[in-house]
Amino acid sequence: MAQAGQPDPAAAIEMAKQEMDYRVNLFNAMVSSCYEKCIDKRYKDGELSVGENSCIDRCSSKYWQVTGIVGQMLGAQGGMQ
Amino acid sequence: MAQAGQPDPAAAIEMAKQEMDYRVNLFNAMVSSCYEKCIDKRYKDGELSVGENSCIDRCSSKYWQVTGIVGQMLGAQGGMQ
Amino acid sequence: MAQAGQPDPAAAIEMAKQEMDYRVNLFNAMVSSCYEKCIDKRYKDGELSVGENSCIDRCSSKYWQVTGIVGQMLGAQGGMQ
Amino acid sequence: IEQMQVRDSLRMYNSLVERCFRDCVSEFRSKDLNAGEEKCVQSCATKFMKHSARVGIRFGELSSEAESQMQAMMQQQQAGK
Amino acid sequence: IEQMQVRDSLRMYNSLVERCFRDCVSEFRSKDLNAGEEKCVQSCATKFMKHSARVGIRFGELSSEAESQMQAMMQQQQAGK
Amino acid sequence: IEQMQVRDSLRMYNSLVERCFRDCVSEFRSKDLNAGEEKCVQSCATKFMKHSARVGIRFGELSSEAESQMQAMMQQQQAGK
Repeated sequence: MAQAGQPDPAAAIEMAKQEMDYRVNLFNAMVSSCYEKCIDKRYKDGELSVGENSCIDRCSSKYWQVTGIVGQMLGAQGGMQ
Repeated sequence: MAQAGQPDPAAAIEMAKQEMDYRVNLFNAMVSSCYEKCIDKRYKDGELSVGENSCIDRCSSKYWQVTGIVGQMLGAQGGMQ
Repeated sequence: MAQAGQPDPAAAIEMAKQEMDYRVNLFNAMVSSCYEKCIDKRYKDGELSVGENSCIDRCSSKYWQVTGIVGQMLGAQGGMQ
Repeated sequence: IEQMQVRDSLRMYNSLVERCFRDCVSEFRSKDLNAGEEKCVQSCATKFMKHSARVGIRFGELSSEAESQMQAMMQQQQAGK
Repeated sequence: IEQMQVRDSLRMYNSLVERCFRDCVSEFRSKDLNAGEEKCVQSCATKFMKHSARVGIRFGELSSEAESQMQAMMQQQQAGK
Repeated sequence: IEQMQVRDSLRMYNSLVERCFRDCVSEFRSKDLNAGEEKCVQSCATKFMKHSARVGIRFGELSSEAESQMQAMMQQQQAGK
């Protein structure tokens, strides 16, 4: 008896799973992209420098903005085939 | 009561899924491989040039041939361990 | 009626799957990491040279040791968030 | 099957974001994308979608070619019996 | 959902090992890690975890910002009705 | 479990194709592989399979070594109780 606005539980769980899957992938991609851009690979010690820390903050913000731009473009043309 | 030539439905669905999964992966690999080989990364605009377009066609064709060669080699030695 | 030391079968199967998934991923990562480090990409023929073979053996061993070091570090701080 | 398609288009979206971020953003003196980066991301995304679409067409052609070859071969085998 | 988290943390562990191996180990004259490689792997793993944690904080902030913007927009739409 | 093995061998097949294509094909003036490219792909695939097999043997040895160490440790713990 699913009605508009009241989806059945199985579909809701499936959607929640996909939402979470998407978010995990986005986070992982952000981690590895910003690692490439910001981290000094000489590994003298295990500390993040001041410069690396501020790079990480800005990189996360810019990465997020890129997902927004691309999301809008795909939304505008009705999803990606 | 599964007989040769008449596999049971669950197994058939599973096979269809794997077939589709395989094709999606192949397609994605083709997309990213040919992107690396053919696309100018300076992104002055969003158009594909004539050269890029013909490169994409040839690249797709060559990629397909490589899957054929590798598939034959693996088939000949009875699958890959 | 699951008791400590006697987990229920479904959970046990799930754990076995994850264990296997983990081992497959580890193996695949080892294969591709050592391929990058050891294999001459000019592909004059299909044989592995003596140098490549001994590099593969040492690379596998070192890769395994790295998983050990990282595993210990993550275990020490109670898993990775 | 439908779930697989959602999952695959999300995966493609993620890889598009990753790629265009990597190719277009490389300066982290501010937390917002500058005009050049924004334009680059848009061109990159457009180009990537056009590229994917073209590979998709070629992929379809190559698949159906392969299928007719397969059928021709099977008919020959039948005839040869 | 819990299974997904286990799977994801295993995936992250694997990618950490792969990355630190690639960046720290490049000599295969012996089958054991030398002292420098071992220290490099430790610094790399520590740095990667600190990096991930920081991206995680930013990711949380950006997500909740986006959510409040979304809600504000929806309230405006309601009010405009 | 069996399904996982099929999936994993398909994944390996895909990664083999991707790698050998990337390393062997870099000219797109025609839509067919030339003789040199074809030979290169064959050598690459053969080499990759031999490489995987060797890593597989080492992986097995390292796993069973680790297991016996684990068992020895557990027996010591038992004895020490």
